[in-house]
Amino acid sequence: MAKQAILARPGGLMVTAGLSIILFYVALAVLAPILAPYGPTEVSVPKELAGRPQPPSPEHPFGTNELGYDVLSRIVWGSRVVVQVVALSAVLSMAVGVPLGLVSGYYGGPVDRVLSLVMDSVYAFPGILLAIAVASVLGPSVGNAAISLMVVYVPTYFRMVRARVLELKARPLMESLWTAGLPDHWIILKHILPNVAPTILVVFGLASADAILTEAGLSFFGLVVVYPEADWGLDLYYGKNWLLSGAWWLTLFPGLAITSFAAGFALLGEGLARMMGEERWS
Amino acid sequence: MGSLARYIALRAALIVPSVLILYTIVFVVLRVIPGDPVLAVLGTKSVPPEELERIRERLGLDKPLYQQYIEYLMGVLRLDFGESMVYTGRPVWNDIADRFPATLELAVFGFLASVVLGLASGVAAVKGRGPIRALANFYAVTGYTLFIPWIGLILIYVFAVNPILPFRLPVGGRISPEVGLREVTGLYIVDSIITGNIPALIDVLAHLVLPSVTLGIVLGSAYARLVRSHLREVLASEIVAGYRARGIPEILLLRHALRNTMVPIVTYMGLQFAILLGGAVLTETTFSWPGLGTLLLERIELRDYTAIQGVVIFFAFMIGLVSLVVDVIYALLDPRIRY
Amino acid sequence: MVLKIDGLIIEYRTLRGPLKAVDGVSLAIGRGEWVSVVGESGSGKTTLALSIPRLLPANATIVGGTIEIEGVDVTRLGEDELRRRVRGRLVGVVFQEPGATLDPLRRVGDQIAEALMVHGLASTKEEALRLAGDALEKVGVPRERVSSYPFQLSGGQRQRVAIAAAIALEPKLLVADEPTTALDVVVQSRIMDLLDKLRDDMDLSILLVTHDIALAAERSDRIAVMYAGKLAEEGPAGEIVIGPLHPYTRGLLDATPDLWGERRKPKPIPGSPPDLRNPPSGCRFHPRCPLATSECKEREPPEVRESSGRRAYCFHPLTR
Amino acid sequence: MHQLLTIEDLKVYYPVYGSIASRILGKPTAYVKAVDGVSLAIGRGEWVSVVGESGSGKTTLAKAIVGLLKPTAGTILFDGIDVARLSRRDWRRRGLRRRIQLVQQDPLESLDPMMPVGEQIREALEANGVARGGEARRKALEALEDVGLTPPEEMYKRRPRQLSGGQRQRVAIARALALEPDLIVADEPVSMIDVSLRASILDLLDKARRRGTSVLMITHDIATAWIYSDRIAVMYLGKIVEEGSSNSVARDPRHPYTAALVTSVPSLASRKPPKWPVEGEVPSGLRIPGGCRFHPRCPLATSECKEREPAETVENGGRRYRCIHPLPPGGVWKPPRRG
Amino acid sequence: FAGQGGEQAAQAPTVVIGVTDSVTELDPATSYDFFTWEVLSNVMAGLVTYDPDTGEIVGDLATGWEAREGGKVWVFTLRPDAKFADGTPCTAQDVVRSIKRVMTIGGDPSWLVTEFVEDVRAIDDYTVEFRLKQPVGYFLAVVATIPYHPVHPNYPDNEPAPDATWGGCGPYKISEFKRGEYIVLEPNPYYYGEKPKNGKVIIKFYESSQALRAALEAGDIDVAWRTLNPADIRDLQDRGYNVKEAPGLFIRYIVVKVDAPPTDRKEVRQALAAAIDRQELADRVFQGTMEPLYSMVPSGLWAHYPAFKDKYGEGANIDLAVQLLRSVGYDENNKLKVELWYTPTHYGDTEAQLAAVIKEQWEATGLIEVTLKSSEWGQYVEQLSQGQFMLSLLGWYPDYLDPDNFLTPFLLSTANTWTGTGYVNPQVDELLQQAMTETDQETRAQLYKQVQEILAEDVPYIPLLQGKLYVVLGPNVVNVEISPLQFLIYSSIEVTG
Ligand SMILES: Nc1ncnc2c1ncn2[C@@H]1O[C@H](COP(=O)(O)OP(=O)(O)OP(=O)(O)O)[C@@H](O)[C@H]1O
Ligand SMILES: Nc1ncnc2c1ncn2[C@@H]1O[C@H](COP(=O)(O)OP(=O)(O)OP(=O)(O)O)[C@@H](O)[C@H]1O
Ligand SMILES: [Mg+2]
Ligand SMILES: [Mg+2]
Repeated sequence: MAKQAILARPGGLMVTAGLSIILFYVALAVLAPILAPYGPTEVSVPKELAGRPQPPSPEHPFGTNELGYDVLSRIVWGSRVVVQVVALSAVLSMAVGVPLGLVSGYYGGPVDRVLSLVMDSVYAFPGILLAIAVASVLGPSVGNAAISLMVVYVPTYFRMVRARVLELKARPLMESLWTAGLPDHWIILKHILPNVAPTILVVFGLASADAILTEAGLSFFGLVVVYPEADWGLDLYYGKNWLLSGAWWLTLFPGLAITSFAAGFALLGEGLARMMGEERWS
Repeated sequence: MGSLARYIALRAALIVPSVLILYTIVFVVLRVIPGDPVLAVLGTKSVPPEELERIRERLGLDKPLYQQYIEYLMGVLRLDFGESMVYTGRPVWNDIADRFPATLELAVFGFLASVVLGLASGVAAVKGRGPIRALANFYAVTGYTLFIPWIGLILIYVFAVNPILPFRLPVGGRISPEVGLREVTGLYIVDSIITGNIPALIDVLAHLVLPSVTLGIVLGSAYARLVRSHLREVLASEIVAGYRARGIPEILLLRHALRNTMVPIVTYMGLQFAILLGGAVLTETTFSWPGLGTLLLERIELRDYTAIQGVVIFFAFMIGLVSLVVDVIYALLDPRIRY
Repeated sequence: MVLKIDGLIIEYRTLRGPLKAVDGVSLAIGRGEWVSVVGESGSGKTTLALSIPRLLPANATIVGGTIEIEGVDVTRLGEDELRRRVRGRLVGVVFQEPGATLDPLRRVGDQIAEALMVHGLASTKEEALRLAGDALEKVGVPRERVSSYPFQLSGGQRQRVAIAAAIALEPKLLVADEPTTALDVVVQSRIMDLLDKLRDDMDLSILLVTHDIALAAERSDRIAVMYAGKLAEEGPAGEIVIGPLHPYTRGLLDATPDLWGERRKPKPIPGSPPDLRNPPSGCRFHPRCPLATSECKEREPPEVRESSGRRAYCFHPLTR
Repeated sequence: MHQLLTIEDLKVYYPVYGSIASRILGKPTAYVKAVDGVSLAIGRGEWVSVVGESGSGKTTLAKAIVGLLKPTAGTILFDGIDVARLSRRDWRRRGLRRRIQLVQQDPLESLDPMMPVGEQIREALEANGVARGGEARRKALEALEDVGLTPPEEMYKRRPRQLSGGQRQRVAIARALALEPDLIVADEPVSMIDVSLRASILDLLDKARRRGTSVLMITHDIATAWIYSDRIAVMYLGKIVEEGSSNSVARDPRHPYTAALVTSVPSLASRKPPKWPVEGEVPSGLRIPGGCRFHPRCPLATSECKEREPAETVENGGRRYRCIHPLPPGGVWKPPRRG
Repeated sequence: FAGQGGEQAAQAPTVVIGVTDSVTELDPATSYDFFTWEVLSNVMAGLVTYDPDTGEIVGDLATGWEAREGGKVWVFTLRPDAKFADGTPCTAQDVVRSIKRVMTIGGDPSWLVTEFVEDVRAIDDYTVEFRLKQPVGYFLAVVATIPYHPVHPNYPDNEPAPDATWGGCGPYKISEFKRGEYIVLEPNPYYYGEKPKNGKVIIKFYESSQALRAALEAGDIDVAWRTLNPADIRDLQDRGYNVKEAPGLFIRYIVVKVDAPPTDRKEVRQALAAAIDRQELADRVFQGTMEPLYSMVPSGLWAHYPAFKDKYGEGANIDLAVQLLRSVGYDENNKLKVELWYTPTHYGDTEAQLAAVIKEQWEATGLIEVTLKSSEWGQYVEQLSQGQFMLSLLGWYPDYLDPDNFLTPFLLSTANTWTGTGYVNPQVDELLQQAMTETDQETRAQLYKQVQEILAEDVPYIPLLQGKLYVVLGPNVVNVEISPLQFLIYSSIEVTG
């Protein structure tokens, strides 16, 4: 019954589809050792075939790459990297962006103005360039990639939260909380935060979709993990070298993984937004 | 209009702090962490160490960081972006001036493609029927999750490697040198038009197709989403109710609604420009497009500090400028805006 | 009769099931007549009013009944015919915040002229603008205002312009859905004066939706009281105010403070309006009615008619 | 009479940023004189209503009294404390928050949609040190019961959306009453409520008043003000133009504006004075007419009214008004004929 | 003059070459990368050059030369008919001015002059005299490098001209340079040598090897030159393209840090060297486009001696590796843990795979555990020179064509600090010094053989592979030649139609 209800609501289908995709990849990441048919760097074809990519076959549904690694397995293992980076970066960006946005928006004043200027400047700058700049000086690792993404997405959370706080502040609700004599910290934690939470959730979905693409961009440029560790963006980067030689499977599957995972978050975010914005006649 | 001029001056002044912020961030990021432009070029050559020191000195890398920070900034104030640290004696400004027209051309056409796609599918997502509507909706929500290098490769495969069309589109570069275009502005479209070089124009446009479509597909979905939600809102608004109650035909009504939809969207386009530039980087790498994005990537690898700083400052400045222009356009669209 | 509604039933599709917002309402308005529909929030007034030019939201369906305007049954017309023959042409509409219906990006003259041109009432832009100027003058706005943008007008002028747009095509019927709810009494009274004047000048019929029974009583010829999607009582304004038949009408009157009446505390109607997804059985007012008997719970109340054309739906009609 | 609240020559101006540039610079281009020299007193246990057209500054006055706006000039003496100069911190420290309570127009907007309504009452009790823990909860339940929200345990857990409009306003009032304030400022407490339910809400305030709480009600609805309040103050463009016992102001006004107001009120009564004519609309607070601010709309205006700001006339019994040509007793029945 | 060139170009067909490289600075005083040198070598003429067929150094601008004072003074006689592309004669003064210019500007490659040359002067219009800081046996090889090439008098004396197109007196002149996009060369009408076989050369710069390949297949370019992916070279070959292969001087190797554990133990280093299977690397990673290399001196260059093959055998010598490792106390429970660093893009897109396969090979011993690490080029070199890498993948392309340039920079203890290996061996230093000043090639070859034997014993570097050069030709191209310096000789390209 509850399930039916969520599907019937506006955006419900999207949220459900998005969550399913996300959970699917998270499950892949967690269960990689069980699910992956081969190790990520296991030469799973006879040595004499290991110099050239082998097309999809029953043993290798997504084919193998030029080193004889199984593409499907690498996608399964690679999900660990994306999932980790995106989860970590989301946590970090929220941990920084949300409190800053709350406080900055609530108190206003010169600190808010300076903070907003900084955040806006960073926000207006192309995220992928910023992430590349930071990641390339930090060096490739999951943690560093997450930090680079954090630099890009903190302003996103900050701006959204701040804007929402300002919106709330303009509402009669805030006046009634002030006249009720509640202390500021209480208002922020018990009233503003819960009211901003849905926005944060929507931003989480949309920013994470974007973050996956930025992560893919970083990993495309080899800034997330060190080959031969499995990683979608990196596999796509190397796989594309074989596209013109006819080995399309090295390009198609990692790209699909990136796009579908990002689409999962996009569906979640957009679905949530629709759910919240259009509850008029629920 | 005096107030508009004042507003423009004010907005222009506001670009300064944001440029400064980005410069500072980049400076800190670059200098705090290891890497050295001199070694990047000469590190694996048998260059004697004293020679390396001499070059560092020439580049001013031996000075204290704060001094380097301030000196560069002072230079920028005089519109001097310094000399490249890896290409001796070449002013960074020349690199920027060389690459910028390419980026601008790609950005403009990518933008046009995205607006056309975005508008069409945004409207289809609201007013379309059945599968068209579903498709447009799906595109609006998930289109921007297409990974640019990936979709670019697919387009290359489909339109250049195994072309499904009777002709094949070029996959890299901006122009075939054979067409002999005389360069005036660096914007090849403009150049080919003002020099009346029709073959060059066709060639340049052909080169632009795949990169701008790639960019357009991805960015268009963001517009589609905006158009969709704002159009729905406008269509549900009193304004449209008013039109409808007067018996205005749907098509006219849609036109008026779209105009009202564009007002909030135009503001968004200023921000979108940054995303456009970002997307342009990936597009540039995919299509060998000699723009600023690839320049930046190259120079990051070589730790060409001055060039990186220069490009970042230039980007920040351009972004500021574009959002200013957008604001002015906004005023043209909306009679209520006063500056 | 300019308007003749008969047995109208309108349903909304909602996530939690269908909702009958208008349930078997019949109502007629003669030429030059002013009828007000009053009732609590959610009683279906807007739904009834907007069904006439068929401007209901997409999730509404006319399940039964007919709506005839000048003999044309609009429930049978297609979108295109509605647009060409009914909306703006036969029926003008003034919404709750009339000023908000103006397109902020276009000059008000252009907006009115556009309607004149698409309906073929003017063949050139100049002519259309001239007629638009006429319409503005009718509502007391200087005709130069055709070239103003809405934001350049004062709030009151915007309201008048919106009314001008509604009557520019010289419709037979003007439907006004709480056009003055958000306004002060002074402004409200002036808008009402304007409507009155238009009625006289153009022989316009008016359907006014309001929740202020005093306003309805002061201005209209007849009042229709709605409760929970049904008509509770309908008849000449004066009679209804002096001696309502339905206990609900009585309740409304008692709940309304009256500055020029007796200084007494108004009496609330106990309880609250029902959820229209599952309305009470029998007479819908019975859970709140002081006179309710078991009969009221079980059966639909009968129509009580008086010679003056007054009717009420009640088992226990009040007597004077 | 011992006054609880005494307002002296209060002024509250809003800065207006006429252009985007002025907003960025933080330099107002003008000021809206929303409250422009208001003096008003409220005694203990007294109910005073402020009526006036939209934009006359009623809400601004209310917000200044409860400390949500810093007055530009003037004093607000609450029980001997000048609250106009207190910081937000001081309001809390001095326990004033508990003693002055605000009830707003839209209960849905003034309650937190995410928090059970009982909790919202309880937190107010705790924050003001009225009660804590289980005691606070018990008091909150009591407060709910007092306003007729039964069963209170059930209502305590509901969120605002799960309540009807009337119930929500009851919650808002319950919260205010639970703190046992000395003064309740109610800004249009029933304008969003259905006519059939208004009386029940107003009765709650009336009950509180009878227990000694003073009530300042802001309203459009002069009929309601007349019935419930002891005194009525009529505001026009930031000034109180007439004030006195509710019966005298509502039924026998001195000021032509009041006359226009009361004669415009729709009424079922058989005997009602003919409408007093007024011209035009309320001018914007930015351009307040010189002299008597009502003169451009006044049917009785003379050239004197244009030039001289009328002084306050005080009649016996505390009735006061600002008019050069006041109506004689019963004058409301004889409106001037406009030529 | 441009008009003249243009008419000529109209006759002979144009050749379009695609590369993934790009021209950085068109000034010999500052440019210091392989591809720009290639273009400059086609635009400028030097005193000496290499004979494409024999690989010997032969005169170009110089008709003859002489080493005096035991190799400390070198005198060159110039040909009288050399002219720049605008007809200005090229004289000894031009040579001197150009070289002094390199020294004054002090750009990246200037050390190639300043390290060796004390002074240079024109004795007369057609005689140049170099006075060196110390005798250099291989000075001719140094003189063949680009910084020694005379430039047109228009070049300013003490500042670089990175975009200048005046050029030198080589077979081509630069008619258009669009940085980052293409460069167009037209024959120098005043060139003294053989006329180019084509009317015009356009070199287009591509961002990636895929784009380069696609351009070739699409017919956008006639010649796909540096650098196609190995995969593409093989695939194009399979598709019937004419692929021209030439031996290359580019070498790949691992730098081993010898002054920190665990690689401070010789046995460990030897074990690592023994476990490598170079043929597998060449086949699996490079599709056979590279060849196994068993010394730092590439095969094909005189003095090459495959010392590692002699010592460790051809394939992976797992037994030896295991034995060595066990001898120093490693076993299955106490594995040797090593870190191998690589830089992902600088050496093309195969680097990661190279590292991955090396890891596989080492781990195949069962006694080694390899962690792969990478950092970007700008950082990589700094970390490298600071000795932060235990094992790191690197490549080398010679500045001048002499075995010295493959040994001294790595093994001479005063010269190899940049590699961060920490390798010091006085005996090697001694041998290298001796070989440097020696002018007799036989003697030098002997000395270098000894050095290479010590290299295989001490293993401060593990040579891996040696490059081959591939030029993939479009259907219309009938001839193309590569110089011993690995430059494409543009004038040799012949196209039909
Ligand atoms: N688009 C809609 N979808 C679903 N239900 C609707 C819709 N519009 C109105 N309703 C419901 O229909 C009923 C009647 O609504 P309607 O707006 O006609 O009432 P009303 O008398 O005009 O009320 P008000 O005085 O608040 O304007 C209400 O219960 C309302 O919730
Ligand atoms: N935040 C603000 N900034 C600028 N002007 C304001 C602001 N709030 C109100 N005003 C202006 O101040 C004047 C008085 O406003 P206020 O809200 O006090 O009036 P009101 O009598 O409460 O009106 P209403 O009956 O519509 O609620 C109006 O002209 C209004 O436009
Ligand atoms: Mg309604
Ligand atoms: Mg107000």
